[in-house]
Amino acid sequence: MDATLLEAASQIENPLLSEFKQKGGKVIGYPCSHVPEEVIEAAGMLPFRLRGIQTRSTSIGDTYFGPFVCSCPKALLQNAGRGRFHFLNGVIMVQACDSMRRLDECWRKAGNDFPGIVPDFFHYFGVPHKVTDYSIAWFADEIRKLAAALEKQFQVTITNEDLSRAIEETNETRRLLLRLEEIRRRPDTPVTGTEAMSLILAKTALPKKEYNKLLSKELKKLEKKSNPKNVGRLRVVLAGSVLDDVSLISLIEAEGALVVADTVCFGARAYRGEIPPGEDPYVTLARRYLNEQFCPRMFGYSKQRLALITDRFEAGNADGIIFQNIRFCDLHGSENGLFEGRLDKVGTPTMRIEREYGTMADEGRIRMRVAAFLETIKKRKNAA
Amino acid sequence: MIFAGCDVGSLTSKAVVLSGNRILGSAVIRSRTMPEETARKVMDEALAKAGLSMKDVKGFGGTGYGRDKIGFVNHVNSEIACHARGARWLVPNARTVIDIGGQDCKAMRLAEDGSITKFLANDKCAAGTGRFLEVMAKALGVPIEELGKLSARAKKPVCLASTCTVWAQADVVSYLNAGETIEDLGAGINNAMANRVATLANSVKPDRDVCMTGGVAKNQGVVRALEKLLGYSIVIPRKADPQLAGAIGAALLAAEAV
Amino acid sequence: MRSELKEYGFIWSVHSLLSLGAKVANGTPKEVQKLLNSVPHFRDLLEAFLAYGEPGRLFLVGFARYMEMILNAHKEGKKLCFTTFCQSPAILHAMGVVPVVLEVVTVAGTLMRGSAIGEYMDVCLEAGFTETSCSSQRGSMGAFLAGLADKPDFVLINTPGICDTNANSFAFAASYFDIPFYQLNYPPTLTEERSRQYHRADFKNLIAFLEEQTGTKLDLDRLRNIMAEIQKQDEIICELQEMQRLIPSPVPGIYNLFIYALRFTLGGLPECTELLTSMLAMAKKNAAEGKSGLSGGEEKKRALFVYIDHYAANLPLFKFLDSRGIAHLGGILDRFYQEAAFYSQGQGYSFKTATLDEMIDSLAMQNSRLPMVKQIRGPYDAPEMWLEEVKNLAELTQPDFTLYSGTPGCRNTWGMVKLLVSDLEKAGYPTHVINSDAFDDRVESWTATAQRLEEFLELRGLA
Amino acid sequence: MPVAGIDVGSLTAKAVIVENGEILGSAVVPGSPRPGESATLALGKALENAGVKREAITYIVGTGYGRKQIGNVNEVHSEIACHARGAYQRLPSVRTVIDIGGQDAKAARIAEGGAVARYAYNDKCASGTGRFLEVMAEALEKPIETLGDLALSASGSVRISNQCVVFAETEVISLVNKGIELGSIIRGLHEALAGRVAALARSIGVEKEVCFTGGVAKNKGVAKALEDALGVPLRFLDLDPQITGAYGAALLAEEATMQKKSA
Ligand SMILES: Nc1ncnc2c1ncn2[C@@H]1O[C@H](COP(=O)(O)OP(=O)(O)O)[C@@H](O)[C@H]1O
Ligand SMILES: Nc1ncnc2c1ncn2[C@@H]1O[C@H](COP(=O)(O)OP(=O)(O)O)[C@@H](O)[C@H]1O
Ligand code: SF4
Ligand code: SF4
Ligand code: SF4
Repeated sequence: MDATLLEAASQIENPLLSEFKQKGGKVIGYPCSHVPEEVIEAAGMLPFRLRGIQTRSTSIGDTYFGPFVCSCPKALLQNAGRGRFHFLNGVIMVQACDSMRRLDECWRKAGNDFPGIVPDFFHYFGVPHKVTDYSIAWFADEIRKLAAALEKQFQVTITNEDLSRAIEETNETRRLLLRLEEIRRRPDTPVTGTEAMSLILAKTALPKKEYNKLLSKELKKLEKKSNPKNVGRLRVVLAGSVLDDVSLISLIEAEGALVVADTVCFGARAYRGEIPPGEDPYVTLARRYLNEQFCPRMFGYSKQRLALITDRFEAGNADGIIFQNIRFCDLHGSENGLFEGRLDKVGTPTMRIEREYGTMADEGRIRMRVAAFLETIKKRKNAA
Repeated sequence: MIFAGCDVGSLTSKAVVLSGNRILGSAVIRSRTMPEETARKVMDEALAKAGLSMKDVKGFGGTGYGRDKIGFVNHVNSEIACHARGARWLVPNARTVIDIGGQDCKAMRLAEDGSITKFLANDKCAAGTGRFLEVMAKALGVPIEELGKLSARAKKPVCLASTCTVWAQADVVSYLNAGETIEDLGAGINNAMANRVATLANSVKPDRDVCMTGGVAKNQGVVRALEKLLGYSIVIPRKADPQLAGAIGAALLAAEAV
Repeated sequence: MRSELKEYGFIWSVHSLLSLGAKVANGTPKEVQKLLNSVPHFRDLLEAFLAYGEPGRLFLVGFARYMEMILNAHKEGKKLCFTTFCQSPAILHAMGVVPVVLEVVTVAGTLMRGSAIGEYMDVCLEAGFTETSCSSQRGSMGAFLAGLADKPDFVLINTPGICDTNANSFAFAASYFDIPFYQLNYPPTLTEERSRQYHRADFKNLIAFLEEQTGTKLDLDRLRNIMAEIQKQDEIICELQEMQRLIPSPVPGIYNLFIYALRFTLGGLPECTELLTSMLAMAKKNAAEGKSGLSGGEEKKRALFVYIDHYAANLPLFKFLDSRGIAHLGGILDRFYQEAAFYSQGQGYSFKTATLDEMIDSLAMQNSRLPMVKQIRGPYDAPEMWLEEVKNLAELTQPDFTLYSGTPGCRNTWGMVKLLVSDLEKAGYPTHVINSDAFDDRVESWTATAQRLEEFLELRGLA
Repeated sequence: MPVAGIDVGSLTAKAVIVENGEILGSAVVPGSPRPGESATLALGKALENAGVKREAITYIVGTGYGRKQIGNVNEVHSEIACHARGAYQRLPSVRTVIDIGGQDAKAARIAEGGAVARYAYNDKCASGTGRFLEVMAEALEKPIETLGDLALSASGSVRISNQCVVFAETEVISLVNKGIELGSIIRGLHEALAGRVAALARSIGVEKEVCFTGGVAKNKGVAKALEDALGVPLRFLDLDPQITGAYGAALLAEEATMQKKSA
């Protein structure tokens, strides 16, 4: 697989990003799939999805966050505190879930103890929890405010043409990643879930143009290839809390299964829902970023989410679904529980694990559970 | 034909030597950091009890942490598979198995043929583990074997913080300081444990017979409290020490593989 | 869950205990003693309430009445609505819907049923709901999931509400029961015009939703009457809270629990007005005699709560403070931001009831200012949010120290409580974070909590 | 006239005999479910070690978890007050005291004059405590005393992700079984613990001088990791850090007798 993509997927910083910086480009960080990255693109800047990888502890995070809080935002703050986000020119804080939105305050306060970690541009971005005409109108307005703030801070102008161009570019990315999903669905798919996740992750740290180029090259290759060894291999779908590195997927695949699809943040959430051209780009953006109700922080849409998961399950003709949530993530945790119950009733094999955020967190325990689950579904498959 | 199984558990390691349906010898020792070494030690003990030596054994089954590191083992299976198999041997018509070990607590639902249809393990705070009981027993100054008996003698069990082992221990200390009796505290501890296990058990929608394996099955206090919470009786293996379930399963699977 | 528990209806049992308590309060001292002996667990609690004479009794009566409403709703052909405490019941009462305020019902359950509530919480876990979620919903929700109370007909909440976990548990209940779900939603700012429009539009939708669910049209006069009643109640509450500023404060600490419990359940109904009136009378009497609301009479210190102040699991905290001569000044959870309230600083609401639009506007304004809806929607240090509000309250009520008490389930407050504490310390208010769970005594035993509190008072020279 | 301080902790009981601020003798004994007994035991040993008779002791101050249970003490104070007092006596420039004991970790900021300004306990999770290392020492079959050096001499260190003591133990066991070098696992454990405690200390604001007390302060590995995590040098008292609390208690006892005299 392409080295640049792999590096972008596994490292916080990557050569293309550094190059972009050297050429005087500006990088804006954001923590949540509800942020319309197109706006940043349109401003000629690089949208960078904040990640908690490469942390060894959450000591800095724990200084400001209380206990009982998801370790994902803590890991993000850890990286910020350690200066690993030094290349950021700005950050957009999102009222995503409560753990994530408190990153705003905690990061700012950490700035007093760790000078220089708070970029000048530090923007709080609101996201409604429901989809109605007036919430879309409000959100469109919130996006306009974001654009205005960027224009003011960086002395740029964002025209509707810029936006439409950025939207088209991101749509292209979405189309490409959907092709990847198609490839993963093939019984003799040449690509493992681990590789696929890497390809998807790379998107969050690369300039779109380059990314689209590299990705379509990869896809052309993959579409020609096939891997008979994967025929008949157990196939699982991964759902639940945010996942920004491949370790969990590779653990599952090391136990013999193939992860053929997901609905996690960073994963499928990042490329669903192409944006149709037309009317006011702010409104179309608002509609897209509210309407993709993947995340349980959009309350009252669990039916849609379950439908999405089962759709992935069937389309990928998978044998089971693995639900995972980060400890203290009630949003995904309780919905996982709900769905597990529902799917049990219709006989879809599921498993639920709770984990700490982070690379290879708690390998032993999780491997034991995954192995047990795969054993049970293998028995079923053979019986059938 | 003679088969042996060993289960290198997180806390203890167990070995059994089986001839058909008879246990010739068995052993339970504390796990050491070197699984290979531990496995040998416990297996040698079991063989010694059976008056046999390695060469008399047709096949060795192994399971547990570091199972693939054990040289002499020639049939490796996952803990779940072994515990389920062992439980079925101990309690032939078991449909639900609750296994409480040192480091986790598992609940499994089995189909007629003994294959696992649903499996859950405790992911939350460590209150639902045997370790929890050990830490508490230590705080109370009673041997782990005695902890279970306390429940029977308790007058009014205390309600204990059931979320965290170590904080529950802090609570135990302050209760002791507040002059609560060892019995009432012991009962409180067993109940807290039972509460956690009950929710886990209920989440797999248990069918009869429900049987319990793992070391904690030897804790009467927990078992009784659990029965009260679940509202039906739990079968405790008589055929052999419930702590051996994993090892027995390993031996049987080895035998069946041949 | 123990099989005994499965045999009695949850609401039924709480209701019977409450009405028993109310009867006890009516009886002669001798009868009281006899009955008290027959209900041991309940004893301390009744004593705690009855220590406050008439208001205590009226509280039990009112609370029993509320449980009765839930108990009989379906018999009387009324709809049951799961809702949250940061949601004004006015509109529901106006539509003849009975609100099941999960948090308040949990409080009632914890008070009346003690450890049972913990087992209901475990039912949620079995249903797949995370046990790390806020216990204030899990307690009573578990009883409903277990089928120990009538199934609700629909769910109405408002996000951000107290926090995601709050909204999330209601969303879970709705999906679990497969019943309709409506959320009022709030943007992260309060007083911007576009926020006002949002509130308005959202509330209009809500009425349409309720009319659909109940199959009845909103009766304007009925709504008007209820709003008039609420106005009365608001005036009394303002006066009571104004009195908490007096040194010594003539308002007994437990009144905060009373206000909280009835404001969200019977707000707009006469029972609530009656109780508030008698509370006000009692407080005025104390004030006239220059007495504090403490049973010991003398006020040594004053404590302000920066979060939950109506703990139920650790009800002994009321006693703890009272016995040490520490006045309980309430906290942000019972501040409603009426225009007339001493802390409102122009952010308050007032009722206009001439036209429907005026009423909707007023209710939307009120709702968007309810505890935690107002101050937790945005960054804690943003204008009009948590920090500003607590500091403002502290300046006005002059506490010697402040206390955080919450539930581990509240990401929202645990996400920044450390920052808030530092700011309050800088502002000169010693602040203690209570680690226990206000609704689940299994998280930290009261003995442990009390030890930490004593230590705090000793070390910070507040003993 | 000699006075005594007794600190009945969660895992150990300590006693110190003091006269005019100087330590005449001290003792550390393992705790027992009956705090009263371990207190008496510790006191007896300390008296023996000081060569002082019980009758000679004019005043006793108790502290620690079991303080309420110690028989015939004249008054009790919280551990934090005692650790602060003890540290301040030996090191007047101290502004922050970090005490890691068996059951919990505490950080306290000290004002001019030795009064406690602010303090905090470890979060409601045991991973920041001495017990954490003890459990791990058991699992790894290494004496607790040796952990520190093993950590210091390790070539690398692995990340221990799970904060839960019991689950961290599982994690450690599976790491061992994966054949990871013991040293780097132990180093990882020390860093995990130090990380938690550093977070705790920072949350109340760390001011120099920073003094490290409590039994865990004997563990040089933790000290090193903590210094790295906090980025400030740690100061140690010229006495067994484990007895700091008892020592402070004794000093408070002496003050009390002074006041009695002057009154
Ligand atoms: N004789 C006994 N009586 C009561 N409980 C026991 C006894 N022996 C072991 N236990 C419990 O069993 C646990 C160990 O169970 P085990 O199944 O061996 O764990 P693992 O398989 O994970 O090593 C101990 O933590 C202890 O709580
Ligand atoms: N010689 C030693 N080397 C390293 N650590 C030690 C040593 N002695 C004690 N400890 C640590 O100190 C802890 C007990 O400290 P202590 O202050 O006595 O706790 P407490 O006051 O709560 O009883 C033990 O958990 C252990 O981790
Ligand atoms: S999980 Fe949801 S709220 Fe959290 S980052 Fe992803 S999309 Fe945003
Ligand atoms: S995992 Fe859950 S709690 Fe954590 S940031 Fe995402 S939504 Fe929030
Ligand atoms: S609270 Fe206790 S049991 Fe829970 S994770 Fe922390 S140490 Fe483990």
